[in-house]
Amino acid sequence: MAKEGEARVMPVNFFIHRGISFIILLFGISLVAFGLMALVPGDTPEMVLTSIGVEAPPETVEALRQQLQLDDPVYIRYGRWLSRALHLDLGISYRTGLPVVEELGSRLAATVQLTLASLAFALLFSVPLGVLTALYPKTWLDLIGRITVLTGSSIPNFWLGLLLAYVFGVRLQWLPIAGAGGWEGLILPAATLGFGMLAAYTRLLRGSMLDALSQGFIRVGRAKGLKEKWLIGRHALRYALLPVLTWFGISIGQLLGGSVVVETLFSWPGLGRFAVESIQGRDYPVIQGYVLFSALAVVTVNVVVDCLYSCLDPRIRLGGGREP
Amino acid sequence: MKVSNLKKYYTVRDCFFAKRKILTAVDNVSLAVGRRETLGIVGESGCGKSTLARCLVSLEKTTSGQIQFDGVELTTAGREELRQLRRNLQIVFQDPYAALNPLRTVGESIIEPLLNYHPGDSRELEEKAEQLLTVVGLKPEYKNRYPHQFSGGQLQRVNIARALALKPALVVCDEAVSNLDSIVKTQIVDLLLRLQDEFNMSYIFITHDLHVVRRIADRVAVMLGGKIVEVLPAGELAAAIHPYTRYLLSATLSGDPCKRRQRQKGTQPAGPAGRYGTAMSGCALQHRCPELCEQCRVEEPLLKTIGSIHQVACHLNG
Amino acid sequence: MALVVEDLRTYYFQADKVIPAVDGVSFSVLPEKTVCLVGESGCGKSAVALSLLGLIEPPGKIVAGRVSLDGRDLLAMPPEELRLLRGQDISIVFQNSRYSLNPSLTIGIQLAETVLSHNEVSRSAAKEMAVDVLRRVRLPEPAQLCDRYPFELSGGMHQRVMIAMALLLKPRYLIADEPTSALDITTQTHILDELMELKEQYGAGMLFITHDLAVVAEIADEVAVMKQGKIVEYGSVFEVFQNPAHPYTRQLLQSV
Amino acid sequence: GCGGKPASAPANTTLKVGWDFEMPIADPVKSGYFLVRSGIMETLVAVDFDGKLVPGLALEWQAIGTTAWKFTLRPNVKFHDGSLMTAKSVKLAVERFAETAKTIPLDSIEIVSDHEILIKTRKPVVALPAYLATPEASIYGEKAMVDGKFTNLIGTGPYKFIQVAQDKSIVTEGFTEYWKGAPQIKQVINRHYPDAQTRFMALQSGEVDFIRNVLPANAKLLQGKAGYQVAVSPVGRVRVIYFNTEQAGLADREVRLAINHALDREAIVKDVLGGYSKAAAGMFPDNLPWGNPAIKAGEHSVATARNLLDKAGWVDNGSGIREKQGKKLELNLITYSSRPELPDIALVVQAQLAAVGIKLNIQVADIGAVEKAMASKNFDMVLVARGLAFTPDPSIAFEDFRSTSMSKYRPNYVNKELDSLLEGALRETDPAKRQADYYQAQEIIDKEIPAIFLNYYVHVDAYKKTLRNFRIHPTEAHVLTSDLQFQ
Amino acid sequence: MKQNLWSRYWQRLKHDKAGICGLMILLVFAGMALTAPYLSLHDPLAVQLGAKLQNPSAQYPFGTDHLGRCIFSRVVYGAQVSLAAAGIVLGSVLVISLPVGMFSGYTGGMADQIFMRIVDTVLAFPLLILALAIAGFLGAGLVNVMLALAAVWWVGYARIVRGLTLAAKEKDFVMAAKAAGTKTIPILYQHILPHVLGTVIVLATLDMGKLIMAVAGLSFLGLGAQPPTPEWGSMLNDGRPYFQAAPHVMLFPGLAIATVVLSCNLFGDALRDALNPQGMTE
Ligand SMILES: Nc1ncnc2c1ncn2[C@@H]1O[C@H](COP(=O)(O)OP(=O)(O)OP(=O)(O)O)[C@@H](O)[C@H]1O
Ligand SMILES: Nc1ncnc2c1ncn2[C@@H]1O[C@H](COP(=O)(O)OP(=O)(O)OP(=O)(O)O)[C@@H](O)[C@H]1O
Ligand SMILES: [Mg+2]
Ligand SMILES: [Mg+2]
Repeated sequence: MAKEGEARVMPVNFFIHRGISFIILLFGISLVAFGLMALVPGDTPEMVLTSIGVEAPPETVEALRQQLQLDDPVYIRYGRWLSRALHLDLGISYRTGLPVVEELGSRLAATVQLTLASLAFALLFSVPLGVLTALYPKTWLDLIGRITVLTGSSIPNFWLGLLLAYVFGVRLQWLPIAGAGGWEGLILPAATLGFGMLAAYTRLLRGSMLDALSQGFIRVGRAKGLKEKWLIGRHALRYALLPVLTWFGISIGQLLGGSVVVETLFSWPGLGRFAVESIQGRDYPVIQGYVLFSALAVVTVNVVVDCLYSCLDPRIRLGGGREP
Repeated sequence: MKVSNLKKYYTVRDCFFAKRKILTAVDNVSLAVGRRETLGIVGESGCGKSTLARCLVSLEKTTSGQIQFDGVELTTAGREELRQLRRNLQIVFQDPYAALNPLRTVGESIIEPLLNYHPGDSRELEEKAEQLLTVVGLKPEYKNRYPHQFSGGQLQRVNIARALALKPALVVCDEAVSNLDSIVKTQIVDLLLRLQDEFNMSYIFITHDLHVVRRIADRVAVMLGGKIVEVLPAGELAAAIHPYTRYLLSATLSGDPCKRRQRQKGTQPAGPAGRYGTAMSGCALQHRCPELCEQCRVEEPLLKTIGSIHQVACHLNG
Repeated sequence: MALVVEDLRTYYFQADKVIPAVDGVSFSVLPEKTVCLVGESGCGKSAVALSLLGLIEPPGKIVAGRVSLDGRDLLAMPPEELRLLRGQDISIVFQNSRYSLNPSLTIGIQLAETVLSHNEVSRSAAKEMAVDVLRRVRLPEPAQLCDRYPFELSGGMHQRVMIAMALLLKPRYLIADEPTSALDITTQTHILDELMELKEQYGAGMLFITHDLAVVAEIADEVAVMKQGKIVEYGSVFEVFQNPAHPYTRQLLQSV
Repeated sequence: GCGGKPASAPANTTLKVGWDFEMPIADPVKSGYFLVRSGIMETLVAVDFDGKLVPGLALEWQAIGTTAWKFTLRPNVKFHDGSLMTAKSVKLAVERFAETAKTIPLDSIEIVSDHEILIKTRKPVVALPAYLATPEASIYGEKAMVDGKFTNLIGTGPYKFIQVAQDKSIVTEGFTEYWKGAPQIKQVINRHYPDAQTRFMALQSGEVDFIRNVLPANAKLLQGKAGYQVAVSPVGRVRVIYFNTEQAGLADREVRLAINHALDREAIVKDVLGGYSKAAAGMFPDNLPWGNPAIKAGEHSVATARNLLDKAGWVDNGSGIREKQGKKLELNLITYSSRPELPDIALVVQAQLAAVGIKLNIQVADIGAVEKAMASKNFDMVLVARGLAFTPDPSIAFEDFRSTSMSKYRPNYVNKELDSLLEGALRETDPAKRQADYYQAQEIIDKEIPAIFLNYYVHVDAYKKTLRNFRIHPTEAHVLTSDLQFQ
Repeated sequence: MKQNLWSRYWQRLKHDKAGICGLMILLVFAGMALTAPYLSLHDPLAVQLGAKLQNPSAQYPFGTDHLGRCIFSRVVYGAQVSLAAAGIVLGSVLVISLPVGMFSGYTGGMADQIFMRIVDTVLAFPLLILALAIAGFLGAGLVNVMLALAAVWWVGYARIVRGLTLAAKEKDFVMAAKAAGTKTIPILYQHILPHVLGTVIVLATLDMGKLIMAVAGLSFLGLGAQPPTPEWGSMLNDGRPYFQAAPHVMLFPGLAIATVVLSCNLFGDALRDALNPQGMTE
């Protein structure tokens, strides 16, 4: 039998490894976040002045230029910006004059709420639908299930939102249109956003469930007399969740940004809408802050996803044994 | 092929936060296979045979040691160099199902090695695939089927067909015939022997079946706990001296319903097999060796040559 | 009281043709008896095993026949009843053991869930049973093994895990499809002993599919020889080994 | 029913407003426009419905020499925190305004008495009272500033800021000690609906009582519907096409004139803007007191346009597009999409110009790109909607046509005569003379056509019929006035 | 074996009714795009203020929009722009991400690490903002928008592909292929790709609609197709003011998008099933 001893060739610790790449990642993000603004057209000082409704004489523009220290070399500005950012100082919004961190912070909760609610909505329907359509492929149930889900997410977001608002807000008057206040206000925006994700999750799940169900261990599970629910939930679904999880990690950024339309439509006081307004108003500190903010969120979520992933797939955690 | 001091470690973890442990799957194995020779490898289940096999064909990175094939060092060979070597170095995997791409027909799988080295007319290749299938006792029209449509033994033969397609100089067969009925098994063994004669092929033949080993192998290496504990000519198996080999030989079933073994009720048969956890010094067999001595507990026995080819690692019988 | 198979026919429906994998097979497994199914590779042995538990998947289909366990028709049973029966009353060891374990769950979980889905026992009790049964199939350090994942095991270890899983609930009938093909002879004899004990102590009946005639000689009470989906010879082990009637059987016996 | 509604005020005196633009609640030097619109803050100088300057928080003002103005403050004006408006607080606010806006070269502000301040400038500023009428110059209490930072919203307006609710709606209350008298409305909930459709639906569903900026198509839906009132209010904004008069074809006045004749202003008003607009005759709409009444709208005549183009040497050789010396009369028009009607107007303009043989390519960008194109003089035509009356003084609007001004919307047009006229007007203190100068400038612009004024902006708002006294100032500054009430 | 791997997929695909339905619809739209000049009833760009917002009629099967343009003709012409734009972007995304992701995942090592960090960085940014910045940098225009979208979009795919590759390369049959002397590229192409493709196809067909909308979104910000180009997303956007007053203005371009997305998805599902021989041999 194999012999075993204490670790002699200890690989670099998992966490140190993660930490280092995390820092590199953050550095990259900050670079891009800063550099991004150089690509956007429009002259900053003028934009600032315009946005506050002032016709700018040249001296004023120049003064502001100096005030913003825009004449320094790029790397100095970057360094200054970075060191401030590290102290959680992302500057002052050109438009509102309030600290960017404060502005973003006050909208974060709303966005998180909406994102989670829509995710919950999507999962609530997509998990059972994905599983069911995979369990009975090529049947009417499958076809109808798929088409229903697909129709929902084939309809462009803003059209669907308007339709829902019209039907449930104006005609039936069941739900408020402005997605604000209590939980009722969350339903329409979350449903609109969730519908968009529904198809993606359902179909991914259907695909990977089909794959999972063709695995040998499913047959073994049946032979062992496992309860069908347990077999589907614990074995097949768990196996099938991997691609869905990857997709979630990847789309979380899109999710945060993709809520812009819905936030605008339902007058939801979230980050995405604020960001787009800031882009239109050339509110650079806010845009940079937002970019940094959402990048952080995405990275964090992805770390969590990675951890979940390694729970679902032991080979990744244990590093497998094989090399190409 | 010459292998010296080959080692392969795996790191394992009991739970997510536990420290990693090192598991030695192959430990300090040295062996050599000459042209037109067959080396049989037998040994306990889980002793590292498959790992050794994978290392031998360089599909797994070795932890240390050298493998020389045709004068080339495999462990340091470049990608393309290795690929060229593989023309003469094939393997039959232990698990026939997993080794076949479920999305491709077996025909495609079989001609894959041919395609890699002798790309040619598709018609020709197809014929070749049919021919190979026939050789291993399958119907040629099976070439259009997918792996999941085959039985275990059929798949095993597909794997053999694939490995033989190139007529390589050395084939590593990891329990290549274990799922076959005795008639087919005999046929396949005959086939292998015939090919050996014809093309001067060599085999490393991993199996549990001592009958097969006797028939096909020139020499037999016995593995235990990642190490080779005895090497001897296949014909002289009966003259084995390592306690484990002797034990293996004695455990052979009679094959006659009238001469059934008397089951020793209640007795714990030959102790727990090896250890999997704590480090161990001394002989791998120490917990179940009937002739244990003090030295066996503390010192690891080394492989000693006692006959012209006979080698053994045992303190008592060396 | 027996596992009775009558005129079982299982066909695989291909786009262009039908493959009669099992074509009219009848036999019965009595408690405390071992029936060995031998035959050429690809003759339909595994298909018989799968059919017995109603585990044939499309495009395969049981087109005719009856499988009854103690008088109850297995093929016409309501799903929940069948489920309870599987694993508890009748269990199976599959041929492709490596392919049969869920790669993302530990061995321990996959054993324990079998217990938990049939009996109202605590998790720890189930775990204990798992450790115990792993020890019985001679797997080293069973407690640690419970926390390992399938990809960390060797082929033979896989097979033993699968046997352990089948033995876990002390089934009354066991179907074993080449359960010892990847095991060295010492381990094999041990496993066979273990199976015999199940038979003697709990009166279990067994359908044992193998290529190894030595094993057949060792454990079988009855032997069925299959060829191309049909049973060509069926009788007590002594009869078959001493006076093989069918030419194929003779050929088989000679080839050893 | 929506959340965020504090339970206190009875429903019939709570006004819920659906706003179209963002509602920044911050320093008035930045977000003054909303603070004034929502009735939280006021300025020293106010504007009446005819666009004339009238007393606001200041009772009267008077120029002292060329570089000083004396303002007499309204007595007994209370801030929302209960304190009285003092010369000191006014000084503070005006100083900060001058510092950020930089339109007033402020020298110093002297507190003459409790009710009088003297604003001294380094250069003559003729339009100083008008500047002080811009919302950014709102007056706030001393306690608004903490540590040199604007922190508390303490205004004098009819509605007192209470809080920003969870959902970012802004809650205000009627200010009982308002100097004009306590407003009837007890509570106002200001909510921002960026999307015009949902804003409209919010009105339909009863979620709000009053929405701003209704789309023409939707306004039509409301007309004749019981319970709703559509308010159509002309404001000081004009949709205008600026020419780059240095661009090949457009350098020729005849071509510009031809374009002017080719355009059917009425059709645009009727079909694109649903009638909610007025075809322009010159730069200023009627509701501002600065327009030259002699200027008439350009006449729509395809024949005249064709003639003019023929005369200018641009002829159609059968391709449908006029040519001159092998060069096609192909022009680019840049506009932006944040005012959704502009691209549509551009398309109609395109069609109308095609009828006279001019090919127009349209580029829809955002306002930043438009400004960039104008700054780099890299454009043929731009279509924008220009606000004329944020500062209720004509001088601002004319900056576009003064070649040395810093306006971002200069059509690249240089006319020495016009320049000296406008520069003179900037220093002219006599109102009558000033008006004459500006009338003359308008005539020059009308003749030279560096820009085509298409139509005037009309604000369309809608509210529940029960709401009374709703009226919008042409400056768009005042929306929630103190006399609003429910029936 | 007579036919190669891919043509066998087609054999299987043929039997999937829903999928074939989807494919047919896609082909119909493609045909529509190609024959637009013959199909359309009116000039799709002709502004006719006198005939604005008309309900569907014999003359205008889909009615007219707010500028009196024939919606039917615009939808027909729009197929050219929208399908081509989304299709090309998607195609280039796949062409870039499949090789890169597979290679990175398969070979591992330093290159993989660097690649992953780049991907993570890009993924961390809101898509819209990146696309805006890139499009802003390159200038307005449909081609630039497509470039920008492709530049941003491929990253997510590459990462998914890499993940799937990691899983696939652990399988024994990949080892077997290597043992058979198959070179890296054919291993990727013949063994890894079919395993990766299933999931990727599901995603790609889903993204078709998203891309149409993204092009529209950027057009709305003035960076994409310029008016009066009949592009479905922009048409839908243009119809928003008439959501209540003249719902048909939004309905038809909306339906066009929905139909294309739907049939893409059905076709994608069928493709996925065709790639997986198990359980599908009836
Ligand atoms: N899914 C399937 N589709 C088509 N044919 C199949 C399928 N599964 C099995 N077969 C065919 O059915 C026959 C019987 O297969 P089975 O697995 O029962 O053989 P077996 O007797 O167990 O062989 P072995 O000893 O090699 O395992 C074989 O010829 C096989 O090719
Ligand atoms: N990827 C891996 N990670 C960790 N441990 C492994 C891995 N692969 C194999 N092992 C361990 O290495 C040892 C040797 O395994 P190997 O597969 O070589 O055995 P074997 O001799 O082929 O046995 P069998 O005859 O049962 O197939 C076993 O203890 C096994 O658990
Ligand atoms: Mg092995
Ligand atoms: Mg079988």
